Amino acid sequence: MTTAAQPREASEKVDLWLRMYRQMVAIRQFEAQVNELYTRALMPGLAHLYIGEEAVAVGVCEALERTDYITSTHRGHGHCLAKGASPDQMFAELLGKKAGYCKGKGGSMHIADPATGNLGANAIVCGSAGIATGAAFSARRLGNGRVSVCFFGEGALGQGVLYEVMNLAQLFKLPVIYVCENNLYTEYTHYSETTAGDILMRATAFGLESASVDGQDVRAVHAISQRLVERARRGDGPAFLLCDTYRYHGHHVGDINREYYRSKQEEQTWKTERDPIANFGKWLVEQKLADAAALDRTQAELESEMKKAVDFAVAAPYPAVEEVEQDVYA
Amino acid sequence: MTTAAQPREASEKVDLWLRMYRQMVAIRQFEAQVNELYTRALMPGLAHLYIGEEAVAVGVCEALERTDYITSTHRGHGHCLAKGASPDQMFAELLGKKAGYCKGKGGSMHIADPATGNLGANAIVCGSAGIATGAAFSARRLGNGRVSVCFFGEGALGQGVLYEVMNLAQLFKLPVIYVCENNLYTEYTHYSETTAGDILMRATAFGLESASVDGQDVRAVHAISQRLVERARRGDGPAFLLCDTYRYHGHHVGDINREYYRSKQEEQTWKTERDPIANFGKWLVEQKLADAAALDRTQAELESEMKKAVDFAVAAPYPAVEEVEQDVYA
Amino acid sequence: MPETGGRELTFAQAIREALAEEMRRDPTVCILGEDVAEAGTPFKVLSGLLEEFGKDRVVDTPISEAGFTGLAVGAAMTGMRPVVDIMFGDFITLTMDQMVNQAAKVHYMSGGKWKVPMVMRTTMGATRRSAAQHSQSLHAWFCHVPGLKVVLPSTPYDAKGLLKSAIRDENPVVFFEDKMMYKLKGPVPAGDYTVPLGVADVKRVGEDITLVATSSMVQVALGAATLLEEIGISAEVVDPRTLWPLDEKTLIESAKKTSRAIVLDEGYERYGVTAELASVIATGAFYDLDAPVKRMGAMHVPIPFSPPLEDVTVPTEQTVFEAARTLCGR
Amino acid sequence: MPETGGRELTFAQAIREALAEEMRRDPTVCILGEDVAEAGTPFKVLSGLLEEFGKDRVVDTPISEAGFTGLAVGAAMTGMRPVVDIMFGDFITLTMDQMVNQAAKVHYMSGGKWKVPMVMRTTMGATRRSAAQHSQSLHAWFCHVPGLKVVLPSTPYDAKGLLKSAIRDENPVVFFEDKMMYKLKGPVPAGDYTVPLGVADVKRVGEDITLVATSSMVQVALGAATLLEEIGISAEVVDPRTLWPLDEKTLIESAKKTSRAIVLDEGYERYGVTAELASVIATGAFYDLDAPVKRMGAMHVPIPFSPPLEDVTVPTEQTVFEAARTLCGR
Ligand SMILES: Cc1ncc(C[n+]2csc(CCOP(=O)(O)OP(=O)(O)O)c2C)c(N)n1
Ligand SMILES: Cc1ncc(C[n+]2csc(CCOP(=O)(O)OP(=O)(O)O)c2C)c(N)n1
Ligand SMILES: [Mg+2]
Ligand SMILES: [Mg+2]
Repeated sequence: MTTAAQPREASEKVDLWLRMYRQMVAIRQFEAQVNELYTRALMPGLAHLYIGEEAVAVGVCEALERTDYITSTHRGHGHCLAKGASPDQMFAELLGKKAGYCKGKGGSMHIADPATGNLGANAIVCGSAGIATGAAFSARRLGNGRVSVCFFGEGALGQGVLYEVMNLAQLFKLPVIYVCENNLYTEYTHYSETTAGDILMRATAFGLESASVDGQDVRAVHAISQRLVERARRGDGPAFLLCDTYRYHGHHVGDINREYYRSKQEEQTWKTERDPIANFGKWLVEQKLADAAALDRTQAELESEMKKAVDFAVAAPYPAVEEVEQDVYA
Repeated sequence: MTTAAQPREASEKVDLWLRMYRQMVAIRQFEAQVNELYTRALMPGLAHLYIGEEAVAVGVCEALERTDYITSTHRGHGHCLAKGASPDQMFAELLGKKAGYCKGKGGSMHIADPATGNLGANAIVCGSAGIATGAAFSARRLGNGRVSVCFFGEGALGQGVLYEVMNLAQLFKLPVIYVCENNLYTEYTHYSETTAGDILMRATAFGLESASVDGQDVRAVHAISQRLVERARRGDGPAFLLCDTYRYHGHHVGDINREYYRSKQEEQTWKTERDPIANFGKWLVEQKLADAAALDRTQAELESEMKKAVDFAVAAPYPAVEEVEQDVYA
Repeated sequence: MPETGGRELTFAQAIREALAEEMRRDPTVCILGEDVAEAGTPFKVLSGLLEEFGKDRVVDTPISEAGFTGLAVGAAMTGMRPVVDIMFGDFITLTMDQMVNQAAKVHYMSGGKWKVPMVMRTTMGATRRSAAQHSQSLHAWFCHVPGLKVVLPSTPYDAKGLLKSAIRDENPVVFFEDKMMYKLKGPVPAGDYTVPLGVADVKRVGEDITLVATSSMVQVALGAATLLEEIGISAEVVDPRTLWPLDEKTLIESAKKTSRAIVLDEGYERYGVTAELASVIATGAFYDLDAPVKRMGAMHVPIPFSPPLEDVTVPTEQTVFEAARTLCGR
Repeated sequence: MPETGGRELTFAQAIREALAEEMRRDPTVCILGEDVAEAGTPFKVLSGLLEEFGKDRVVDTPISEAGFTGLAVGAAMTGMRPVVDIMFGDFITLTMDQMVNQAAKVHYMSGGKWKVPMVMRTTMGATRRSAAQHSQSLHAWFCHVPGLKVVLPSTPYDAKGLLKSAIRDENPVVFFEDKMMYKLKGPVPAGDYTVPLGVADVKRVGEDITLVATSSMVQVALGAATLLEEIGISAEVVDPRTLWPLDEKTLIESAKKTSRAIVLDEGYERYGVTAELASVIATGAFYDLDAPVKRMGAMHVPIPFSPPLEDVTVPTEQTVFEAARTLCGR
């Protein structure tokens, strides 16, 4: 495992760190509102919350340029926000409103945004591995220096296409980074029951540069991501990054009784001992890079910002029924 | 790489070795006749010859019981024969005749034979990886002690489903052995252009026992196969065996001008220095386990046996046209 | 339908009961799929089966639809009767090679020597706010493929009886369950009974117009029939129950009697099930039809997330009522 | 068709010329597939393109149909115009998720923000003695999917013009080439021209019966028309050229004029293209038809290997002639 940046770098990086802290809080507050919308029966369908995993999306995306590409998953709100999406258009999309990123046609699992290089979330497990690899193919052919990041849960390790595209990426030396978010569960099954052998070796076997990192430590995620992104941008080829993390909520907002597949105790331990925001905040305070009150203010600010975004989305109109037949063909 | 059995074992194993020699010659003579049928324009469609690779099929299949399962490929005649198929029914199938293994419905790429545990050749690259794994699943659930072998060319390493089923096999500890016949080419492309990283590690990463062997040395192939088969039968789980080998002919019988993808020089080297039959014969003679004249007789015998089988098939009738609608549903 | 003495089950319970009874009857029946064991699938259709039959027969798999479907093909060939669970019908995209090039063809290609007694259970149906990758009804693809049978039950009674027939069938059968019907209640006998494949059922007798409907569209048709009755139009509702084999006779007879027909199916209307059924009726009842056969399927658009848009993509009681009224010239 | 001054090309040469001209015109057009580079595909359709455009634009891939199709989706979204080559149409089974859940839906799910200008070229057609896994014509599946366009050229002229339109289209287009037509010669202009998608072509004008035919069935229909002429039946041959978008009007007008129609397509007849076309005509020409629309497709059997069996599975000039004669009451 890669360790986080050393304290002496702290002062140089303080802007970055405060921004990363803010982004993580934004994601958490966003997701809290999503849960709220579900509970208030205001949201159509379901949603998969990213709470607990914020350090991964933020650590990786802060190592990217705005023009770099990402692909995301069913648990994708965090990736979208970390890449720069704005909460009001996201909430509007979650509610199926015309003002949403996809004019209401995509919903929670399909947020896409060319302006921030977001090629789209995907509701097929591993469904975007090809797309992310293809974006890297374009980047290389067009020589535009962009890098592509493919986020996926460890459940995607079960899909053969992942190995097909890793092979392609390595053969063509494509600037793509496969970021595996191992949150221990694929829906309601512990990953150890569905994952034989050694995860990192599955990438190494195809010649990819691979690394694992504590996905609850945003500084560590950022540091290793930066290295892999630079490497990819230089033309040194694809990489695989395994992030150990945890989702605090259920598989989706409706997955409330979870004890048949994981214990409350386990959930508690992750929340209290390894929370990426709390621990990072504590460290920032210890290093005297931020004071506790300022961090609290950040939380409050973002909470109210998210509430405003929700209000916007709730008030926004649905698309007109005629729009159903638009956008099928370009 | 595993080395062949030591000379002192020779006398104990002489029956096995002479049988293996005979089987390799049978395959080569069979394929020579297939080529002849093509040249004489007697064969419908194409066929992929196994000449040069005989030691793999024979070394592996001699380590199996008749009730054990195999799945085969488009280049499958060798596997079928090594598992015990009879040449006359095979030729009949190749000519689309009613007397063929599949009543003429399958042809060269689909020979199947329950009597010898042959689950069928397959014209989809990697198409039988699931089937072979499933047969091992049955063997384990039904407790019948059988083992399943999945033959495939190194081109199948490109197919994601291979990794899916290796994962499943390891999770369920299934008695299946994946035998990769690396003959260097997938159709008209050298495997190094399409295969990143390390082949064996691709299996090891999923927890499989893996080994590589000189596929031109039938004793070596047999020895390692026996070990892996025993292991699987014991319940110790799946394995992956990489065999280095070479096809002497084109990708299929019609692939005559090959110099744009491989040199005559390369072909010559494999044929003269690494021929599995010649080298094994030489060794048998050196070890005084057979005399050269006897080996020559074997060749002559099998040549005439194959010619008879061809005559049978050529004379055999086609299925009646009404049969076209039979066997769609059981 | 036999008397059930008032016993009612939901559609999901009927499925579970069929599976449980078949697993008790035949030890080779087993279930394979994602989250089928402890979780009993996300729809809870399989709850309790793990407890009764254990992990060897209710098998959680990795997210490897192609891999475990392929495994099931091989297992079915060698003595098991696997029932694979594909959580959302949208994911059959990943299994097409295993189902179409392998399962459907093994019997024929082997000249009738091997058979593949397996069932794939999967879901269909929109209006669950699940967006474009979790709402499709893609059964038309499998109907197109010789060697497969395709079943679409519309009531709890049929679901239980048809699933038993599917499991006992010697061929690969695909069984589509509309997830919006899982909570639908209806009479279901406690003991063993089967509904044969290939026999349509007249769900409501009528004189003026025939509504041929599949799966949940049968419920929609019945609702429309009630509305039509109020304006004096007597509608007959015919449910083919299995799309292959197809009971053409019953469909045609009904259309001949009423002289008007609408075909209803939740798959995309273009090049889908409605085309086949309409064409069969247009040909078979050519001289009796007073109007063209009307087709009603899903709109030719990916299913949108936004509720007001999604709701107009599939036929409803009201739209069917309107169409029938127009067809009857009222 | 414009004057070509006697210039003739084969179907394969016309395809190659379209690709070469488009690659010269637009540097973002590239080709991806198995053995497309040095080998120019097993059918030699692409010979010479590597030499002109180099390895960066004519890219050999591993045997990873899902992987490289997925890569093409992502590349198309980000500035390239990839043309993927799927050697045999039977292998589209492996690409269904990438094509249907990804390529076809990206534009719609993103509310029109991303688009996927890619082409999949693949083959169709039986009677090549290639057996069940290398002989299918599975285009009906793609026709069923909103978001895709489907093209089936029947002459070298159309092949060149339609392929250019497909490459310039902003949507995913699937282009099916009957491999039995590659050597068919016909007039082809030297310079740039396009044939628009969605416009049917009347290949032969007639009065008594309409033969709607696709791909190589157009040649069969033209042959049958010649035979019919000898017995005094004047047949009109209509080629839709693209199955989606579909030029319903031209089909219906022709059937109205002749009052009798046969639809011919080499895919499986059941639940296939003939059902849609027949249903469109039966509805559109309802009041003008003197007989039911007759459908002729491939038999509902996996394609058998044995030549006499294979030959009866698909429509021929003779069977079309007989059917037309019967339909005309002679
Ligand atoms: C191909 C496919 N199979 C199954 C599913 C159903 N499904 C949705 S999420 C999920 C679990 C994914 O687990 P993981 O990849 O670890 O992501 P996480 O939810 O833990 O973030 C499953 C099985 C799907 N969406 N796509
Ligand atoms: C899924 C699939 N893709 C492509 C093909 C076409 N094809 C047939 S054989 C072959 C090469 C196979 O190479 P390899 O697996 O190394 O076997 P070998 O021919 O060398 O024995 C290809 C690409 C196929 N049959 N199936
Ligand atoms: Mg997970
Ligand atoms: Mg090879």
